[in-house]
Amino acid sequence: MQLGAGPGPEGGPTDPAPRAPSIRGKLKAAACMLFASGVPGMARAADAGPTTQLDITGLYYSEASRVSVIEPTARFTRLYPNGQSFFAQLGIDAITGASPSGTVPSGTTQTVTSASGTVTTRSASEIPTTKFKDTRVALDGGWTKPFKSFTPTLGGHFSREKDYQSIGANGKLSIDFMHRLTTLTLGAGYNRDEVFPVGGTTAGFTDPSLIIGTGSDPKRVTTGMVGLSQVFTRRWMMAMNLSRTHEQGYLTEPYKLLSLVDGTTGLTVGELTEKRPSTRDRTSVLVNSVYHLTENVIYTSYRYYWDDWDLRSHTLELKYRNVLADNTFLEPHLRYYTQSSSSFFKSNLIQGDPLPEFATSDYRLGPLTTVTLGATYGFRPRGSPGEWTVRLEYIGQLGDHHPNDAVGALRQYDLYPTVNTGTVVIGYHLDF
Amino acid sequence: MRQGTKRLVRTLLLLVAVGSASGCAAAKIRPWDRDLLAEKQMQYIPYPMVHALDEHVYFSKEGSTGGSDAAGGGCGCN
Amino acid sequence: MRLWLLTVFLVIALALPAFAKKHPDPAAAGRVQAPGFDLPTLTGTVSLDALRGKVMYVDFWASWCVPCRLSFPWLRTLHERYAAKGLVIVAINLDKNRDAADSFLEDYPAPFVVAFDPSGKTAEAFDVSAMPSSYLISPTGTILYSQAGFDPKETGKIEALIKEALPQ
Amino acid sequence: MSEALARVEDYFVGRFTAMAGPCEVLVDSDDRARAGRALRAADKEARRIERKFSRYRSDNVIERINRARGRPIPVDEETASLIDYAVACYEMSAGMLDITSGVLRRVWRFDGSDRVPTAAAVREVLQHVGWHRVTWENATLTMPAGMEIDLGGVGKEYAVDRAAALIAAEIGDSFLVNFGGDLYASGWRRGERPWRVGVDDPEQTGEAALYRIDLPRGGLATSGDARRFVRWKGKRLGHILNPKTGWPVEDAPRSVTVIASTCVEAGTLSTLASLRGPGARDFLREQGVQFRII
Repeated sequence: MQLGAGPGPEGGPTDPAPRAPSIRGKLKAAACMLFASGVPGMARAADAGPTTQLDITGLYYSEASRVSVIEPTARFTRLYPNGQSFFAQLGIDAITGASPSGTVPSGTTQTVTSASGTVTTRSASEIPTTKFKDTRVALDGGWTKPFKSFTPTLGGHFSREKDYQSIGANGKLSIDFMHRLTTLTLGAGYNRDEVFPVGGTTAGFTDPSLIIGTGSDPKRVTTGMVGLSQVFTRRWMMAMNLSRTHEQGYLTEPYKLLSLVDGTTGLTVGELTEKRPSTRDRTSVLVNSVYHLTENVIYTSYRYYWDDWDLRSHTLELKYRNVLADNTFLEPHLRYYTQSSSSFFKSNLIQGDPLPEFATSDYRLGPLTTVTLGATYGFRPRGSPGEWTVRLEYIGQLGDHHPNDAVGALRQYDLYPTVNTGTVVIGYHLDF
Repeated sequence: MRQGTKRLVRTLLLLVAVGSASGCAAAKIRPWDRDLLAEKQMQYIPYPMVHALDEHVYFSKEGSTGGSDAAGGGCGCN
Repeated sequence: MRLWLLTVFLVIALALPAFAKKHPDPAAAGRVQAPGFDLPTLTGTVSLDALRGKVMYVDFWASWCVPCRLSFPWLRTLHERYAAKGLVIVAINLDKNRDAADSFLEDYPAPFVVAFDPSGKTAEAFDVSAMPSSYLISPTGTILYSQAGFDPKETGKIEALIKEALPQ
Repeated sequence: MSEALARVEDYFVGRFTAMAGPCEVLVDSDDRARAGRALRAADKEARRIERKFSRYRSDNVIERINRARGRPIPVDEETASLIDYAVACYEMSAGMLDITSGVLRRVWRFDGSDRVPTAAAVREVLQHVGWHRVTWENATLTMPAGMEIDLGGVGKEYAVDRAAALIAAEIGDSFLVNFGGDLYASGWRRGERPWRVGVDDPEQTGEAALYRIDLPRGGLATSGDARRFVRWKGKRLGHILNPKTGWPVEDAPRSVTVIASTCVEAGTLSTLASLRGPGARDFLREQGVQFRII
């Protein structure tokens, strides 16, 4: 139908309109019904239907010459007009590489066969590592529904890998008052983790090949959290969260070992399994602030953590969300973390000394500083739906290279070399 | 009381003090002043899934845990 | 564990005031005069005095307020059904940035009067306590009914009140 | 928005594509901003109605109804009122206008060839045609498995009237909405000039306008489509199907253009006329509407 609506030649002849219509009258009534019934273009408020959201994230994490992880996760969220929502999430981690076994450089070239069946040769000064390959599947679900002045939230978790299974549930209740300017949140969580190490569980301070049991050994984690969030101005809100975790059961890392060394030469005499207490009470206080400039947003947070293994840590995080042209954004990110060592952290055991009650040389319980630098770029490609985010980060971990309890030849080796890690996180969000 | 618990009580009282003090300071924000607060970015955790990934990474690389949400544990990160 | 009990008790005590709801005084319906306003609209201006003699339904909304998205289709129904019978709907926008309001109106076209009050002084005069808030105003300018927030289940009751207020 | 807004002589023309065809909004004004708002309102409404009622989409109410396999499907108010309108047309046309007749296209291909379905194939499809087989009460539709409804027919004309209603709420100027040939004019242009509409010749669609109609106010719709027909025993059969026989209407006019107070009425009248084949002219004359038959 070519439409020429400009002034054109005189209109062509159209047939005249004689007698009163019959069908036309009924048709006019029907058409009026169609438009008059307040129908135009709207669903009645009540039945604006639920909407669905799809979120996909992919993490690629790679430590220089150590562990690399690929972790895709997909989450479906169903949102209802009254604010209620459900979500179901599936995550898969594929972990490969080697992590420090806890023992010190042997001073001689060696080959080692490890529990999960891989052989590595090691030079004299190299930190011994155990190779492993694992795939972890994690399922999460959640529900929340806002009421007049409070919002309950429930969540469930299940994850399974070759030697570890975790089942958990958590709940939160947020109570609003002062016209929703102040929000109090109470949270509780329970996780039952079972560890069934390849090759069976070992007792502490024994020969790694001495197996005491092959059954699973549960670890129960209960957490409690209370948080207070306050809106101070139209641009600024701050929250303070106090969370307390009690862990009970098999807390020892199954594959971590300790070297037994000669007190003077520092040469390795033997290897023992590590031993950790069977309970751990961990507490953290987090202060979180979000400040909205004209368009950009500044996120700052500080966490102080302490536990009854005498480990203390400070964590400072800064993010600056910079809104750019046609809804893209760049968010640089800095995180600084430092921790003191736990009371039973040792880089090795001296042959002949009495065995301590507990001991571990796991660098994660020793003196440690982590610095993370990175940035996230978010954009919406024209023409295709959904929002993408890409985040690149460098994580540097510095331990105590030359711990003072190192003896003999070990003093010259760097027992805790810096670990450099790169991560890439790709995120995709779609409303439909 | 054990040293840890004493510290906990002190933090708790601090929490309450901050809460009540801030309550009155913010009285003058009216419902129609919440335009910025209603934005998706004005949340402590604007991207929960990326946050969960970070928690998992740092939980398996450091000795500390927790802070913003109660869900914890769940991996034999050796 | 004693410590946790103390915490929980303290928290409940602190949270109790939140549940003391402020009930609007129903007896005052029909006697309180609605505050005057004179605001710019899409095509001109609108004022309370100019609309005296008409039944008005004033609704305060903003583009970033999620319940407002749900209330707009219903406001359109009211307009389609009762505009001819003398109902005037005045949707007062409180956005500080006009573009946000315009793009909302593109997604939710409003056949009724839309006024703009970025400073919020009209909302302050009406003592708006939640977003959205709406007021049914009689031809003589008194507030017959006020509703804080939007609840789809309440729409029937409000529609009945409007029918009652309109000249039969 | 992907649509484009251009100044032509003393009015604005905004174009976009929706409902599988070219769409236009003409605004008789010098104010570009108002023209833009009118265009956006029309574009948004056209897409909304297309998303909601198009038979080709897999996520809308039509899909839910057609996939129900006999289960009752409750529908929202807007869909209910469109079905009510279709039922009124069904009764008014003694069953000739039937939204369940769309399945006949399973056996008919109007590609200009001489391929014609067998009587048995037609009979088999006819078992899935007929509004009388459907239960429709308090906004819930129950349809036997194998049947399908198609609101495409009235959908485009409904979109024109809907878009026009929204533009009228948006601007005061006179305007004209044209969705692929179905159009609505809101009123006289400035200077007491009507909108002048060219109706093209069915043989060479798109080329020179065969003739022009002055349309100051109201809806205009054209039924019949020159390119969709089959040849059978030397006869040219158009794509207008009689839902009772399952066969094309014999000697249906190639194009019927009707003007009525709304686009929906114009569209229904033009389809009703086409269904009467040779009797189309008498039917439209009896209805007392302006029309053109070729």
